[in-house]
Amino acid sequence: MSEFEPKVVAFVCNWCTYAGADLTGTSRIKYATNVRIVRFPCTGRIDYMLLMKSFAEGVDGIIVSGCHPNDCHYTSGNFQARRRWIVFRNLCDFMGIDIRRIQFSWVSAAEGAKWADVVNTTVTTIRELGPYTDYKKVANYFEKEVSHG
Amino acid sequence: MVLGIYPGCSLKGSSREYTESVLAVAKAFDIEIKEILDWNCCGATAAHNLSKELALALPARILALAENQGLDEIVVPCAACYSRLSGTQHELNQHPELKSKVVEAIGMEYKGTVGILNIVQMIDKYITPNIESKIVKPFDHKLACYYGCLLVRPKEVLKFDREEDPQSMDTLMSKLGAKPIDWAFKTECCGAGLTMSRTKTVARLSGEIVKDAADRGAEAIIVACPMCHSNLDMRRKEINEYNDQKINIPVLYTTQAIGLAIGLDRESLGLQRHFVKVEI
Amino acid sequence: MDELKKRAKELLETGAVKVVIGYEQGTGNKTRAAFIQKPEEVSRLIFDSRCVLNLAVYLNKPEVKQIGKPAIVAPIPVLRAIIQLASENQFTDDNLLILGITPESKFVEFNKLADVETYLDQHLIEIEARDKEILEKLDKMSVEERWNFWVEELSPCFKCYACRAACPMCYCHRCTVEMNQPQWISVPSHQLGNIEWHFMRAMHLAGRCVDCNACANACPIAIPLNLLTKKTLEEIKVSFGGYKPTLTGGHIMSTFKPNDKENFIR
Amino acid sequence: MSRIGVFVCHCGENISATVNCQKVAETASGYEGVVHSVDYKYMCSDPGQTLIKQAIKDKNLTGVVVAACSPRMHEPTFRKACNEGGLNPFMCEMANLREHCSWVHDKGDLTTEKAIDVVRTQVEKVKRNQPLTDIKVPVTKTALVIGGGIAGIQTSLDIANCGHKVILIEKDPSIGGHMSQLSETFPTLDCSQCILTPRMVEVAQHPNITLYTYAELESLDGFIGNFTAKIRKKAKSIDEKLCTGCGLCTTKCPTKKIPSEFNEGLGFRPAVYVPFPQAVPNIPVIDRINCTYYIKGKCKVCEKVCPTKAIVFDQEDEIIEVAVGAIVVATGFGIKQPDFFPEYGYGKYPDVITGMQFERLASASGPTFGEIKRPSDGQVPKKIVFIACAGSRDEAKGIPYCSKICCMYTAKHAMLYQHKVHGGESTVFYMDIRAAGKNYEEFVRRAIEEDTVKYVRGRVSRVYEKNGKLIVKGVDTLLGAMPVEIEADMVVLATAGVANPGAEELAQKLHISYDGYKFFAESHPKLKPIETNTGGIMVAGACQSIRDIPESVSMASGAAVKVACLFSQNELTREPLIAVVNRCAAPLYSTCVGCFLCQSACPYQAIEREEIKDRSGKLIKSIAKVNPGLCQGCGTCVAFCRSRSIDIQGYTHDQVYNEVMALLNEY
Amino acid sequence: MSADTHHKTTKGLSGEVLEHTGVKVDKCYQCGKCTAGCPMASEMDLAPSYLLRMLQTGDAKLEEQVLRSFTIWVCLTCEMCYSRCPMSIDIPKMMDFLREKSMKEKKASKKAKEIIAFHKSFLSSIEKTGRLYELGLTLEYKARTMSIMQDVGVAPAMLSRGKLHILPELIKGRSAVSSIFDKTINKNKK
Repeated sequence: MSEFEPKVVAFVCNWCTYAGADLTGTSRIKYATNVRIVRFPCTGRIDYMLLMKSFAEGVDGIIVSGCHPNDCHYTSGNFQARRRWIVFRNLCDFMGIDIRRIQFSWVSAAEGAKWADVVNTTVTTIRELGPYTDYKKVANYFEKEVSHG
Repeated sequence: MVLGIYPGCSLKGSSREYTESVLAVAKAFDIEIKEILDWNCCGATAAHNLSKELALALPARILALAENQGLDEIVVPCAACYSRLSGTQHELNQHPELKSKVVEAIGMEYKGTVGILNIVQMIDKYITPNIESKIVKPFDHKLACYYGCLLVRPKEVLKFDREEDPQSMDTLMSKLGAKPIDWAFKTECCGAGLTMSRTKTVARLSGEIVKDAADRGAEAIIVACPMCHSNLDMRRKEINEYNDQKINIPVLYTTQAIGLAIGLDRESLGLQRHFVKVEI
Repeated sequence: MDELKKRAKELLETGAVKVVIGYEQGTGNKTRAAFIQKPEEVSRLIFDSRCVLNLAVYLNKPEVKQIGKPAIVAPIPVLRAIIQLASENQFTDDNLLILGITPESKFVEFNKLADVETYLDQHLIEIEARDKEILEKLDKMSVEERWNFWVEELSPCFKCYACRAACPMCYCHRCTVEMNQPQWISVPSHQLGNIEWHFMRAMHLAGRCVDCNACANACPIAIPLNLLTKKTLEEIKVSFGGYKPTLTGGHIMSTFKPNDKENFIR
Repeated sequence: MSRIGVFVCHCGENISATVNCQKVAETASGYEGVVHSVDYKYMCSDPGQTLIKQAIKDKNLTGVVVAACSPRMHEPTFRKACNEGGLNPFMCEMANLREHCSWVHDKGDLTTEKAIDVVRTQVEKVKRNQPLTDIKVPVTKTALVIGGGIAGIQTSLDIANCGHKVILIEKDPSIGGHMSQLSETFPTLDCSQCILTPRMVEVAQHPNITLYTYAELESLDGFIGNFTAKIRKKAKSIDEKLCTGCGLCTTKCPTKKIPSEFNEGLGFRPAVYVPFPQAVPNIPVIDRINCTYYIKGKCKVCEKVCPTKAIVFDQEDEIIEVAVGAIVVATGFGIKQPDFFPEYGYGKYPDVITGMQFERLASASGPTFGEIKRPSDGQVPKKIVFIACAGSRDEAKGIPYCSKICCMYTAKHAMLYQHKVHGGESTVFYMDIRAAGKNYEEFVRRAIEEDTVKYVRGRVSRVYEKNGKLIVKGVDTLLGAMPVEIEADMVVLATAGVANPGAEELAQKLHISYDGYKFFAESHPKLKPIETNTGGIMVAGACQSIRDIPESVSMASGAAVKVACLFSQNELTREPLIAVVNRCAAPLYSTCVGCFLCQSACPYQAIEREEIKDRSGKLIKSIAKVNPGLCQGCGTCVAFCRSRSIDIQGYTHDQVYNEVMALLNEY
Repeated sequence: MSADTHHKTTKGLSGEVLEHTGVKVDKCYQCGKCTAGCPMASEMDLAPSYLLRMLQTGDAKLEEQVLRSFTIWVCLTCEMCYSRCPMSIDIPKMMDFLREKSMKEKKASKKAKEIIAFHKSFLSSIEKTGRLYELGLTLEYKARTMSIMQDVGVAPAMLSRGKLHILPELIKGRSAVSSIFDKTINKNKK
């Protein structure tokens, strides 16, 4: 087996981080290929169960990113989200879910370089942490992988 | 109140009066000063001109000694040593790989946690708050506060006063009853490291400084660095030759000015050791 | 207790309420809920330390609603649940009478929900010292140890949903676990599904849980699942200054402060 | 059964240079439900769009995935194409292979794999898309223009001349902005006020324009076509209906020595004042911070002398609520102030001044009536130094960008100086001369060749004062970096243009984006330079980035056209990507349990209460209901709902869940 | 693939400067502010900004000229250039590197003989005693430069004011200090 390539999924809002990631592209700033971006209208829409399901499906790291405080296109979706994240993250930690694998960030539409940096540092962190075998074991992930061929 | 001190070589030799005045003033304010034992030279200009690793290792040993001796905070009266020590601490904190190299070279444990104060910071922190009641003879003179290069630059390392037109010494002198003047050479270089090898250069650079202070009516130049002091004071003969003008304004250390204001004995402040007579 | 019985009887006699929900002796040493509809049956009512069911859970059940206006025997956790449910628009002053029981087992009747809320100001949710100790112990563990702890604790769960049935805050007509498009929670009671279920339950209760422990008491295999909700209660206290059920002022998780503090967002 | 078409775009070589587009299309053709999968050079071109339309017809497609650029770029294009091909536009999704893939990764298998993954997620998503119809909303045909500088004036006049109502608000007592402060304008040297003031008067007299000066935006609600703006009209302490603008109060006011903002601190004004003689409206305001009456409780000289009894000391701020359909933000720029140039002694030496201060000195209406005199002693400077890039192109000072207008105005200043001070010597220290504009380069050459302005290529390190002279230490980099020292009488700094201090706060009120320098962000740097990311809000002039007058005016007219286009419709269509509460058969009616916690989470008060009753009118249950006119589609309620009874169209649970699953199952 | 693989490497002396000091020569846009403020510019053979331009070219001849320049030795490290540089280019740090390299490759300018001699004498004093022995330094420096008569006026005056010690102060950790020298500046000599 070759070197471990982390699977990272990013849940981002449409107005700031998705646009910021567009700017990363427009500016031709390179970053790791390991990330897959899922677009939401707002961080307020991001369902924590999707994060749980992602781990269950074998993801090694997660990025959740949206507009900086006060910059939300919808005024306060990010504030609502932030409160939820605080509790969510704490509960994850309490249940022994490795919160180093979940990176929250604010990346504005102007921060193309920051997006690249967030992705790269997250991928590096996850690479160092290795595959999320604990969760995968519980999810019978390895069996699944075999069955998928 | 216990404070470590790194005197540095000049303060043990050519700038004895600086040490004397620092200790005299500290004593007057009940600050116990503990010298770092067995300290070595910081390497000054020579080391960083010739070897980066040496220039980091020498100060690192000093800081490691201070750590070993349980000192949390040290004062470094010499601005040049202050710059080397702070610079080293900054550089090693930023670059772990350099840190391990240096630790290897000095053969000692080094954490990089000692607080490093320059003389003005030390005064601001421990002396200024209690100074008003101690002043017996307001230092009522027009003064040119001379900061030199290494007290304020570079700011991201030292995080002290602003780089252009700094104010900390001026504020301090005002508290002694002095009138600091606005002048143009607060942070211009005196020639420092070239004092012996290019005396003419030093005469030019220091000459401009002394002349501007004199032109604007300063009665004394206040310094916080033994290198600046020796260039402006001991090189006065060359300076006057360069300017073709005899300028007699004395050069005092901040601590000497404080000492005079709180009525300490002139001898104890080492004023007799100056080349340019101190008659204020 | 006599006072309470007397009042319950009165209420049923005058027809002010159609049913009094209280506790009665169950089988063995257990107590159970009693639904008294006839004045002569009020003698069945009891109250002691064994009465840990949160009776508020019945207020939302269609079968109970059908009977008509209830009066409910309400020790502190039940009072809290009532206020929380009222804040969630589940009932108003008009359709409920509250026969309160103080921590000293004294009877106190509340005419209005607002009075209950005022009363509860003196009885804020406090995690018991014993539980706090356990939480601290878990906090001190490494992530791996905590993970193993929970995997082990939750593995035997066979998804009987007694916890859900006992919880007054779980009153959805269709629970997320019963959804299959999409299938949020794996159906079989294997480790993953169990973790997902209990995690989600704790998140749904964040800022709503009244710390009555009914869920843990109901669990047939004694999983300490109330630790999860207790942890969120603690977190809410640390991060948002605590929570108390309130009729006004919004829900702790559906409101925010622009200066909510966190230290993990880049 | 889904019949999905996948269209992979090469975008010339923008995508195909690093992604194997053919492989992406081939792989996608193997997915369940995909009946058509092709790659093509330019999907957005006419033939590309025709490919999609044709395939929809030929293959009877039920969903389309276009794998191309960012949906923020071309989603509308392809949705329109699908619509024209006979497919509901919302049955089309885009996979972002360019901005999020080909442009940010190198050529290789991993990049192509990522592209394949992204396409697969969109295939799974689009399978679950539902046909949607646009929402129609009415348009309020009144525009709000924020800022009364030249951009705000121009855009107001243009919109008003199209026959629409305009509300123009300006934070200062008069409109006119920076342009009213200028002496002459480059490259024609015509008098700034002479060309500006007629426009200002036109604004005041236009029947379609309502002007509020000394007024700021308090808050903004709503959305394109239907905004509600609250405007704070600050108390002028003057009854505007009674005031005739006679100016008696301003001449009699005993507090006269307040530094004049209009004259950049080089002159004085009284406490009750009009900023400048040609102000519009010509109505004074009382500056309460400096007025003796407000400080000490007595004086009232103005009240005594006012012939029309127009002074109202206890006037209060007024909040005016207006309904508008579009907004143009034209709040201009700011200028870096003292302390920013300690090495040049700005703020310390009175004769080191900013370019804007020089404008006031050179202006016939300025404090010296157009004579160039030193602020310190009133002497005419014999030697003057202009320092270009004072702050601009200076990363260390946080302004790496070029302020664009300085090269030109510095040439103008030097020219004006040479015209006004005969025998004077002027030196310009510059780094590059950026004179790209009609007649600009010629203008700079004129300054050098005809007006004998000395240009020295190099930056000044330091300015200090000695014996009444300003010693300027510069360098001539064209002479092998030779140090140059000039003893000047006056130094003018071509200070960097920056965003207005309140820009960030205003952007947050408007919910528009801004860049790292706090300039407002346009929707697209090339193709949508006037629109913001928030529908119905445009930007004009220097609030978006530093601009000169002709550029600001063109942009303002452009913004006016955008507003007029919007107002040419009676109804707007909005994307139907809004939340809905589910409904189902009795006895459940909806899984919503009516806890209404979504109500407190909704930023738009869009959640209402719906009562379900039986035939006899008896209440069965109360459930949440979304007002489609108010919902903006953020989805905060969706993630909050425990029973998952509320969902958001376009990002439904079913869609996003399967998107994520598709990503991970194979990934 | 990681992001690092995209790092472009600069060749030549400017590449070495970047590698050893983190100073990016390419950031310089030749505004000359460093030269304008440099107290030593008038004594330099290459102005600081000019030197940066030479490095930018990557031309081997010009790079050689930089290493052989007097400028790098006469630079006082007063940090004035760095503090005012609009692009925050740490010229003093770069100068330190250039000096070290110039020394190693024996390219030091002849004009800098005295300056280098002084630095060497200084370090030799520290190496031997751990601290600076000013009289010893003066004597050794004089010997190195054969300028016995220079400063004859100052030394006696210093002695009479108690500013010069006749004997060096020796620290206990002398061997520790000389071992630092062995592991750093002298490591390639032995």
